[in-house]
Amino acid sequence: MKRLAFMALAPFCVLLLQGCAGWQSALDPKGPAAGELAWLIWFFTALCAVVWVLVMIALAAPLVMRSRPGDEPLLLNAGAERRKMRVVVSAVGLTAIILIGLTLLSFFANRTLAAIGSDAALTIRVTGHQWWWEVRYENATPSRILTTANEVHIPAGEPVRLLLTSTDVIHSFWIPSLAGKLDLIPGHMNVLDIKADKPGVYRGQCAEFCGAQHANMGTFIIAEPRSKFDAWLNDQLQPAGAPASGEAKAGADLFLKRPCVMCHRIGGTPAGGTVAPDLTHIASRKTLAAGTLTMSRGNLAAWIADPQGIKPGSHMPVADLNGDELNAIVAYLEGLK
Amino acid sequence: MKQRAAADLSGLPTFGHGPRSPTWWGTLGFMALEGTGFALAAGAYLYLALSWPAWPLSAPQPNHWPGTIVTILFVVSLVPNHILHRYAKQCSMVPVRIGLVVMSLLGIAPLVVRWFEFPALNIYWDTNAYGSMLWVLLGLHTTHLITDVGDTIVLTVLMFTRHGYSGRRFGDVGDNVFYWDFVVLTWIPIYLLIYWAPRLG
Amino acid sequence: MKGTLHPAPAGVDAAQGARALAIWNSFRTCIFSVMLLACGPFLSGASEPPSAAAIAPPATAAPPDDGQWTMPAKNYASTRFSELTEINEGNVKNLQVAFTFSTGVNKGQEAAPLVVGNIMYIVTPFPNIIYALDLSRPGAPMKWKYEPNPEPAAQGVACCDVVNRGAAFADGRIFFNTLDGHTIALDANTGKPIWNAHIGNINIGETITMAPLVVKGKVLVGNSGGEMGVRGWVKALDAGDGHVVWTAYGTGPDKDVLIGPDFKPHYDMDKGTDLGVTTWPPEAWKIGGGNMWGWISYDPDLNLIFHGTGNPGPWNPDLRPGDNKWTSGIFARDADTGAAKWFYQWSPHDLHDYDGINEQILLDMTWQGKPRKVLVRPERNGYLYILDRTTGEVLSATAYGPVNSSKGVDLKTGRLIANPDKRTGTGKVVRDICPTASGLKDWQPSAFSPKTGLLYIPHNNLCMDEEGVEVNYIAGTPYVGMNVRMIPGPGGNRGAFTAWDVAAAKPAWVLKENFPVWSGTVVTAGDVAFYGTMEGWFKAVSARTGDLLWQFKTSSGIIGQPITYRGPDGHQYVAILSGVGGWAGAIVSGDLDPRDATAALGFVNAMKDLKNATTAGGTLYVFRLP
Amino acid sequence: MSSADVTGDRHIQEPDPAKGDLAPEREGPRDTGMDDASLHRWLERTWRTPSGIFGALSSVDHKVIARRYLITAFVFLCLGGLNAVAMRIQLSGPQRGLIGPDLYNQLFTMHGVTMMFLFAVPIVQATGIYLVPLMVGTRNIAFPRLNAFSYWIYVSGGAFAWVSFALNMAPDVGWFAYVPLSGPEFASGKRADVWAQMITYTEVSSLAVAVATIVTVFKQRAPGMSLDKIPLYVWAMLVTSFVVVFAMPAVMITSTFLILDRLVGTHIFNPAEGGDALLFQHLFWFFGHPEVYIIFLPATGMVSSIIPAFARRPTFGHLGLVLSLFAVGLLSFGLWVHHMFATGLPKLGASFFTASSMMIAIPNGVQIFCWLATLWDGRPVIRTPLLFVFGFFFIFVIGGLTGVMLASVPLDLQVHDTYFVVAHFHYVLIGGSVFPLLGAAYFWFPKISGRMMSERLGRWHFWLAFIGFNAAFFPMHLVGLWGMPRRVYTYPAELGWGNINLFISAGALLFFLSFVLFTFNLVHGALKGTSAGNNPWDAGTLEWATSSPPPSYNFARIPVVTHIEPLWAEREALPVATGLRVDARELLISTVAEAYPDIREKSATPSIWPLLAALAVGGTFLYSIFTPWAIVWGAAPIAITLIGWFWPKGDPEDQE
Amino acid sequence: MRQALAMLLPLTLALVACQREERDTRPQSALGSGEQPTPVTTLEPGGQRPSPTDNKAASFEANAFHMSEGKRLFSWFNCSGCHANGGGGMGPALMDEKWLYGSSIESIHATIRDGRPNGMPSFGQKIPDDQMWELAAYVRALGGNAPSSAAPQRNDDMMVHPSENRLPDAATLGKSP
Repeated sequence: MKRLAFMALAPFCVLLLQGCAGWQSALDPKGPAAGELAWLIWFFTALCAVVWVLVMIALAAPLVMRSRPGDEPLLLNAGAERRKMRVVVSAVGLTAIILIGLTLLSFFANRTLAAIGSDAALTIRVTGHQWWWEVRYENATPSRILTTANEVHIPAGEPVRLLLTSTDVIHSFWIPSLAGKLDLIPGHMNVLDIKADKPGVYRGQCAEFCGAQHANMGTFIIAEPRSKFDAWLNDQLQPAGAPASGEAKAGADLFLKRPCVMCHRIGGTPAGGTVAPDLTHIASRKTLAAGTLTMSRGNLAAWIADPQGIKPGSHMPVADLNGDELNAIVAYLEGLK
Repeated sequence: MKQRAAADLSGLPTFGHGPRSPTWWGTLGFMALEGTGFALAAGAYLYLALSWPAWPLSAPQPNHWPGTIVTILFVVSLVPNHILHRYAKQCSMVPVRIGLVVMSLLGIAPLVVRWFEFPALNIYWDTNAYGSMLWVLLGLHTTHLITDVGDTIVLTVLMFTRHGYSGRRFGDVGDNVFYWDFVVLTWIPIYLLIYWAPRLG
Repeated sequence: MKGTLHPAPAGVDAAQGARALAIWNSFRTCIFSVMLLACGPFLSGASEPPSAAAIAPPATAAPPDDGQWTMPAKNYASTRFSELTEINEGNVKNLQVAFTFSTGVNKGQEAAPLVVGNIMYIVTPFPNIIYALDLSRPGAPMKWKYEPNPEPAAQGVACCDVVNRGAAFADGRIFFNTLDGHTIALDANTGKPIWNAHIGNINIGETITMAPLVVKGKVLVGNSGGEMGVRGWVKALDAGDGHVVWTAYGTGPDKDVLIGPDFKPHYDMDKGTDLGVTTWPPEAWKIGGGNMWGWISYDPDLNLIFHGTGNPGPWNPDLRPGDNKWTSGIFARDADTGAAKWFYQWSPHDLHDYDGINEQILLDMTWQGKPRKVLVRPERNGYLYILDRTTGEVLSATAYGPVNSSKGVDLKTGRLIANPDKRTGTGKVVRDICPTASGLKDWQPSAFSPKTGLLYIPHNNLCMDEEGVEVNYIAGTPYVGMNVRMIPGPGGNRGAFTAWDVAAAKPAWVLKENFPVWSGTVVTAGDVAFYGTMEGWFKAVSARTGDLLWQFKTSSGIIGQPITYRGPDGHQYVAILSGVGGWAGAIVSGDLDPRDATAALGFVNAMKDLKNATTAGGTLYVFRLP
Repeated sequence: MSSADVTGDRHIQEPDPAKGDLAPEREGPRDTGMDDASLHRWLERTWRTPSGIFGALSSVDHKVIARRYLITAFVFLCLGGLNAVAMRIQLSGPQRGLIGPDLYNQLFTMHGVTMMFLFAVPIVQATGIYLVPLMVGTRNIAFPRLNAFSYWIYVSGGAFAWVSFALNMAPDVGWFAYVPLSGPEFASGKRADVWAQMITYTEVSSLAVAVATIVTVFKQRAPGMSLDKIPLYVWAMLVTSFVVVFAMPAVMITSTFLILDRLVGTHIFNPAEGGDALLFQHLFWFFGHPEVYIIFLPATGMVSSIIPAFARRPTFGHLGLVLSLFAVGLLSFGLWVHHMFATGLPKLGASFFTASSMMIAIPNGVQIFCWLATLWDGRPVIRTPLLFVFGFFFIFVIGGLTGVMLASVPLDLQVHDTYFVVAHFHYVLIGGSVFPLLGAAYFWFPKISGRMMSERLGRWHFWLAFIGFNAAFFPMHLVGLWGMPRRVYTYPAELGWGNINLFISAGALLFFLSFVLFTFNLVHGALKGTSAGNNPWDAGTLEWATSSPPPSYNFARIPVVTHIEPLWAEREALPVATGLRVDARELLISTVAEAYPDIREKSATPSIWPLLAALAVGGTFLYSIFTPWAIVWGAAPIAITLIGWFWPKGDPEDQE
Repeated sequence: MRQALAMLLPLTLALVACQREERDTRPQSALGSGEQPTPVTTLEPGGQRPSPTDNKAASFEANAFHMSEGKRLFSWFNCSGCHANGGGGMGPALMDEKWLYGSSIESIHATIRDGRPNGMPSFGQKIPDDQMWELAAYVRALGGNAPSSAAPQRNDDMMVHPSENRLPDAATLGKSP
C-alpha cells in the first residue's frame, strides 16, 4: 500500500521538475515583490511539509507498532492520559509558536512589499473592461498622456505605480512573476506598486471571474531599459501613420465606414471610440484580443472575420465584411506599428 | 440488548412553560437567526453610511412621527403582553382570551400606522442606496410584524375553540408573548437607525 | 392684464404722412437724447448713488438710441438698454397688444426681432424662416419671407432644441444663420439672397444657432456642437460676398487659435506655446468643443471683439485631463485680423459644462478710484466677473446666486477654485452641484441700465446630480459622457430675475420665478425692465425697485429676447416672441418623457411640470400704450 | 455512579396541582411493565409512518426524512460530480473547444452551488437528522413537521436549480456570485435570480434543521446524559447548528439584497448611487467562511465517532475536543476578510485577519493531536471507515496547512483565485468532509440498512478515491503557482499547462470512478449485504443500542445514560426509563444541562401540510424571480398551509 | 396520451425558456436577414398587410441577453446622447407611447438601419445587423413592451428611471425617479 502511495506521488515529482519555468509563474520571480513572495511561498511550503511529515509519522507509528488488534474497549488509565496530555499540550504549544512566527513573517513581508513603490516616478492607470485592459500613462502634461491597451510597458529597474479600477465588473490584475494580484473594483481605486528587475516580457491575466471571457483576458508587462521605454512612449504618442499601400488606404476608409469606427480609436483619424481597445499602434503589440492570439496578419484576419468563434461572448461583433474588405482592413491595421 | 428499568417517568407533567418547553427554545432559535438577520441588515446600513461622507445622500429627513407612534404603541403593548403571559402560565381561559384579543388589536394598530411609515420615509427604495436601506430595514421588520400578528390572530381564534383547553395551547400563548417581545425589541434599534441616524449627520 | 382688453391696433388714423412724422420723430428723439445724456450726470446725481453715475457703456459702442433695433444686443456694448421713455414706470400698466404674428414654427423662439426703419425682421427656429413685417401698415402685414430650407437632418445634431437667436442688420442687409451651418445675407428690403456661405458641417454635428454680429464689414459667426465633439471656431465672413476672412478655433495649436505675438494674457496659466494642444490628451483637442454659440461684443475704441468659448467636450472630465484650453474662457481679438489679444479662462478643466459664451457688457467705470474700461460678465459658473477689457485682468468675481461647485476665484492667479467635493468622475454620482450644467445663467442675455447702474440678469436657480460615464466619440453623434439630473435650487424657485448693483457688487433686488427665466431682458430709460417666464407671462417690472408693474399671458412659454423700438407712428413699442423650447423647454417642444430623469441632458427632471404649465407655440407679440 | 442517581425520584417534578382551565388529562396505556412484544405492537402502531404515497408524503419520522435527505444529497453529489467531469474534460488540454464559455460558466457555478448548498450542508445535516435523535436517546427529532418541511424545501430548491440548468437558465456567475457581475446590469436574464432565490430558500431548510437539532440536543436527551456525557458527534452537530443559525442569515440577507437590486431596483450594491460592491463580499463571506466549518465540523464529529470505535478506547481529550469545537465555531466568524485580501483593504486590518485566520489552526491542531493520541494509545482495528479517517488525516492536514499559507496576506495575493486555492479548498472540503463522510457511510450504513457493505470493495474504493483525489488535486497547487487562475474555460497552449491538466483530468476521472464503485457497494450492500445486527462494530454510543435499522420509535424504552460510551459501560444490561404512554407519541423532555427528566411531551403526528407549505413557499420563491408581487400573492397560500399545519386535528398528541 | 402531454409541457417550457436565455453571439444566417421593407404608416390601400414578422425579430424580441446587450450598445453607440435613457433630448422620447415611425421591432430596426429624415442618422453600414436587432429589442423594452421576465434591469449607474422591467409601474410610483 505504501508503494501504491509512492507511485501516486512519483508523477508529481516529475511535474515539479518540469515546472517553475514559464512567463506567468509565481515561482519564477522577476521583480522584488514577486521575489519576496516566492521566498515566502517556499518557506511556508517547507515548514508546512515538515509539519505534515511529522503528523503523518505520528499517524503511521501506532499502525506500524500495533501489537494486538483490539477487542474489548479499553478503560482509561488516568496516569497514562496525563502523560499523553503533556505531549498533546506541547504539540499544541509548538503549533501556536509556529503560527505566531508565520504571522509575524507575513506581516513583515507585507511591509517590505509596501516599501517597493514609495518613490515611483511613473504612474499608470489600468482600467478593467470586459474583457480587455485599458492602460493610461499619467503625465503632468496632458498631451503626453498615453492611452493604450492590454500591454503595459515599464522601464526596467524602476518602481512603477499602477492605479487599478474598473468600469464594469470586478477584475483582478495579476502578473505572477512581478507581484501579487490586486482587484479592479468599480467605485474603488487600488494602488499596486511593481518593479521589474530586468527587461523582459511578463505575462499575466485577469484573476477574478469577470464573465464569459474571463479566460481570455491576458495582459503583458514589457519591461525595457529606460531609454527604450522613453522611445517607445514617444512612438506611441504619435498619431497613426498614413496607410502605405492602396489596399491599406482602402482599409483605412473602410475602417471609418464600417462598424470598427463605432468602438475603436485610431489616433489621427476621426475614429474615437473609447469602449474598445485603442488601435493607434495595434501592430506594435504582441497579441490580439487581450492575449488571445499572437499578432500576425493571419490572426488579425481571423479575429476580425470571426471574433465570436475565437472569443465567444466578447464585445467584438462579427462585422459582415467580404473578403476584399477584410483584406483591406487587415492591410491597414497591419501597418499601424 | 438486555434492559433494566432504572427510572420511572410516569409522574411527569405533559407540558411546561417557558424554557422548560422545547417550543420556547425553538422560538429562541428563530429569534437568534432572525436577530442575526436584523443585525446584518443594520450593519449593512452602517457600512454604507460610513462609506459615504454625504450620507444620507442629500435625501430629505424622514418624518419620524409615524415611527414614533409605532414605537409608543409597541412599548405600551408590552404591558398587556406580560399580563397575558401571567394568565397563560396560570392557564386561566377567560383572561387569556381577553388578553389575546387585546394583543391582536395592539398588533394590528402598529401595522396600520406602519402603512404610513413608508411614505414618511420621504424617499423611495429605488432613489439611492440610503432609500434602499431604509425600505429594507423597515420592510424586514414589517415582515416580522405581519407574521407575528397573523400568528396571534390565528392563536386567538384557536383559543376560542375547544382546542384551547390544553396545556400546550397555553404554552403557545406564552411563546407568542415571547415572540412579541422580540418584535418590539428589534424595532427599537431599527427605529433609531431609520429616523434618528440621518439626523446625526 | 389690461392690454388684453384692448386688442385693436391703434394709431391707424395717423398713418397718412407717417413717414414724414417718423423722420421728425427720430430727429426729435436724437436731440432729446443728446440733451438727456448731457444732463444725465446732473439729473441722476440727485437720485442715484454716485458710483452708479460713473458706470456707462462707452459711447462708441453704445451710440445714442435711434429707436431702431438692429442687432439682438441692441449695440456693440450689449447693454440691451433703450433710451425710449414713452413707456415708463407710470404708464406701463396700460400696455396693450398692438399686433401679433404667428411664426408657424412650434419650437423654442429664442430670437430677438429686429426693427430697422419700418420693417421688423424675425427669424424662426428651424427651418429658420425669416419674415419681414411692414410696421407702417395696419396689422404689420408680411412684406416678404425667405425660406432657406435647411437640411432636416440638422435637427438631429442640435443639442438643445433647434433654436435660432436672431439676425443682424447692417448696410441694408440682413445676416442670419441656419441650423445646418449656413450664413446667409439677404437684401433687407426685398428678401432676395445676396450670398450664402456654407460654413458648418452637420455630419460632424456642427450647427449654428447664434445670432451673427457685424463688425466693420465682417460678419462674425461661431458654431455650436460642444455636446457633439465639434471643435469650436469663430469665423469672420466678408459682409460683401461672404468669403471667410479669418477663422479662429477654440482649441488646438496657436496658429489655429490666431494666437500670435500680440497675445498678452494677464495670467500665467494662459501663457505658453500651443496650450490648446498641450492641455489636452493627445488629439482630444480635435474633438474638444470650445464652441462659440453665444454673444460677441465689440469695442470700437480698442478695436477689439470679445467672445466667450464653450465647454470642453466631452462633459465627463476624466476623459480630458488638463486645463483644456481654450474652452470655457473669453478671448479679446483684433476686429480686423482676429488675432487674439488676451484670454481668460473662467473654468479651467471645466467639470460641469460651464460654457463661457454668455454676453459681455462693455462699460466704463471707476474701479478703486481709477477709471477702467471693463467688461461685465454674469458667467455660467455662477460668478459675476468684472474684467479689465484691455488686459483681461479679473477685477472682481462675485457669486450672484447659490454656488457650491467652486469656492470662489483666486484673484492672484485668476483661477477658479474648484470644490473637490463636487468633482465629477466616471462611475460616481455627485449630488447637489449648484449651479447646474445650464449654469446659474445660460445664454439668456441680461441688460444694463446706465440710469440705475443695475444689471438685470434673468437666470436659473437649479442644482444637479452628475455621474460621468464612458462615451465613444462617433462623429455626428453626441459626445457627452455624463448622466445629469437637475433639481430645483435652494428655495425651490427654479428661476430668478436679479438686479445686480455693479458698483456695489451685490444684488439690489431679486424676483423669484417658479421656472427658470430663460428669456432675455431689456431695460429702458423709462425705468422699466421686461422679461418673460416659461409659463408665458410677459412681465414689466420697475427697473429701480423690481415691483411688478404689468404682465401679460402669452400663448406659450417665453424664452425669447424682448426688444423695444419706436414705431413708424413715433410711439414706443415692445416686442417679444413667445414659444417655449430651448434646453429648458425641450420637455415641451420636444415632447420628452419626464419619467427619465436624464432626458434633455437632465433638464427635464427639473421641469417635469412644465407640460402642465404651457404648450409649444411660436407667436410674436407687440405691445404699445393705448 | 448508578443510574438511580441521575434519574432519582427527587429530580422528577410533580405536576403542578393548580392548572386552571384545562381539559382533564386523558390517560392511556403506559409502557411500565409491558412485555416486549406488546410494547413493540403498541409503539409501532403509534409511531409508524402511514402507508401509501400519501402516508409517505406525510411522514415526520426523522429517519425516513434523513434517508430521503441522504439519497437526494447523494444524487446532487453525482450531478455536481458530473459537472466537474465535464469541466475536467474541457480543461484536459489547451484551447479545447468541447464546451464554450457560456456553458462552462454555468457548469462551474452549478458545481459550486450544488456541492456547497445542495450536497455538503444538506448531507451533514441529514446525517445529523438521522443520528442525533438516536445518539441522544429520543424517539424523534424536535419539531418533526418542521423537519419534514425543511426536506421538501430543500428538494424543491435543488430541483429549481437543476431544472434551470436544463432550461439554459442556470446561474453563470460563480457560486459566490459577486456583484456587479451578478447584478442587474451585467447578468441578464434570470440566471442570477435563480442563484439568489435558490440560495435563500435552501438556506431556509438548513436553518430549520439547525433549530430542530439544537432543540433536540438541548431538550430531548435521554435521562442522565448531562453535558459531559454528550457524544462528540452530537457536540459537533450542536456547534454546527449554532454556526448555521448565525451564519446562514448572512447569505440570505446577501441574496435578498441581490434580488432586490435586480428586481425592484434598489441600489444596495450600486456604487454610483451610494451602494458598494464590496458590501456584497463582506456579507457573503461573513456566511461563506463559517460555511466551510458548517461542512467540516460535523465531519470531525464523525471522525470522533469512528476513531474510538476502531481504536477500541474512548477518545482522548474529550473536553479538549469539545472546547476546540466551540473555539472553531466561534473563530470561524472572525476571518471572513481573508477571502478579500486582494480587494485592496487597508493593510493593517488585513494583518489582523491574518492573525485570526492563523489562530483557528490552533483548535484544529488540538483536534488532530487528540485523535492521534487516541489512535496512538488504542489498538486500532483497520476497517474501511478507519481507512477513510486515515485518508482524512493525510488530505486534510495538507488542506489545513495550505490554509495557513492562504491566511498570510502577501502570500495570498499570489495564490488567491488561482488553482492553488482550488486545490486548497478541495483538500479541505473533500479531505475534511467527504472522506469522513465516506467513512461514516461505511460506519453507519449497517445501522441504517441493517446490512454490511463489502469490506473488500470498500478498500478498493478507498484506494481508488485516495489516489484519484490526490492525482486530481495535488497538481493543482502547482499549476496555480504557475499562474493558472480559476474559473477559466480554457487556457493558451503556450503557457505549458497542458500536460499537468491532462494528468489532473485523469485523476479526476479516477476519483469519479471511485464513486461509481461506492454506489455499487451501497446498492450491493443494501440488497445483498450480510446482516449487521444491532452493533456490528461494538461501538459505544446509543444509536447502537437499538436494532438495525431502528424501529419507527427508535427505542422501546428510553435509555438512561450513565457514561459517555453507555454501551461500553453497561455491557450486560442497559438501564432504561419507563412510564411513557404507548398510545400517543410521547417522548421525554429533559433539562438542558443535567438532562433530568422534566416533561412527557407529545411529538407531532404525520401531516401532509409541511409538504403543502413547502410547495406554497417554493412556488412563491419561483414566481418571485419574475415579479416582486409574487410575495404578495404567495402570502395567502403560505398562510393557509401554515394554519393547516398548526391547527389541531384532535389527536391525543394535540390535546395536551 | 396523457403521458405524451405530460412530456410535451416541460418541452414547451424548455423551448420558451431557452429562447429567453439563449446567448448566441454569432450571426445566424438561418434566421434570415431581417431586410424586409417596413412601412411607416398603417394605411394600406387594398386591404391590410399581414404584420411583418420573421424569425430574426422573434429571436431577439423576447431574449433577455440580446436586450441587455442592446442596452449596452444603446450607450456605447451614443443613442443615449440623443434619446437620453428613453426620455429623449435631441431625439424623441422612446419610452412613451408615441412612435413617429412605427413601434414594431421591424420598424425600429429599419429606423436604426436607414435613419429618418428629421435627424435620425442611418447606421446601416456602421452597426452589424444583429446588433441593430439587439438595439431595437432594447428600445422596445424601454417602453415596457418586452416581457418582464426578459427585460433588462437598471444599470449600476445613476438612477434615471425604474428598471426597464418595472417601467409600466412607474406611473404609480409618483415621485420616484
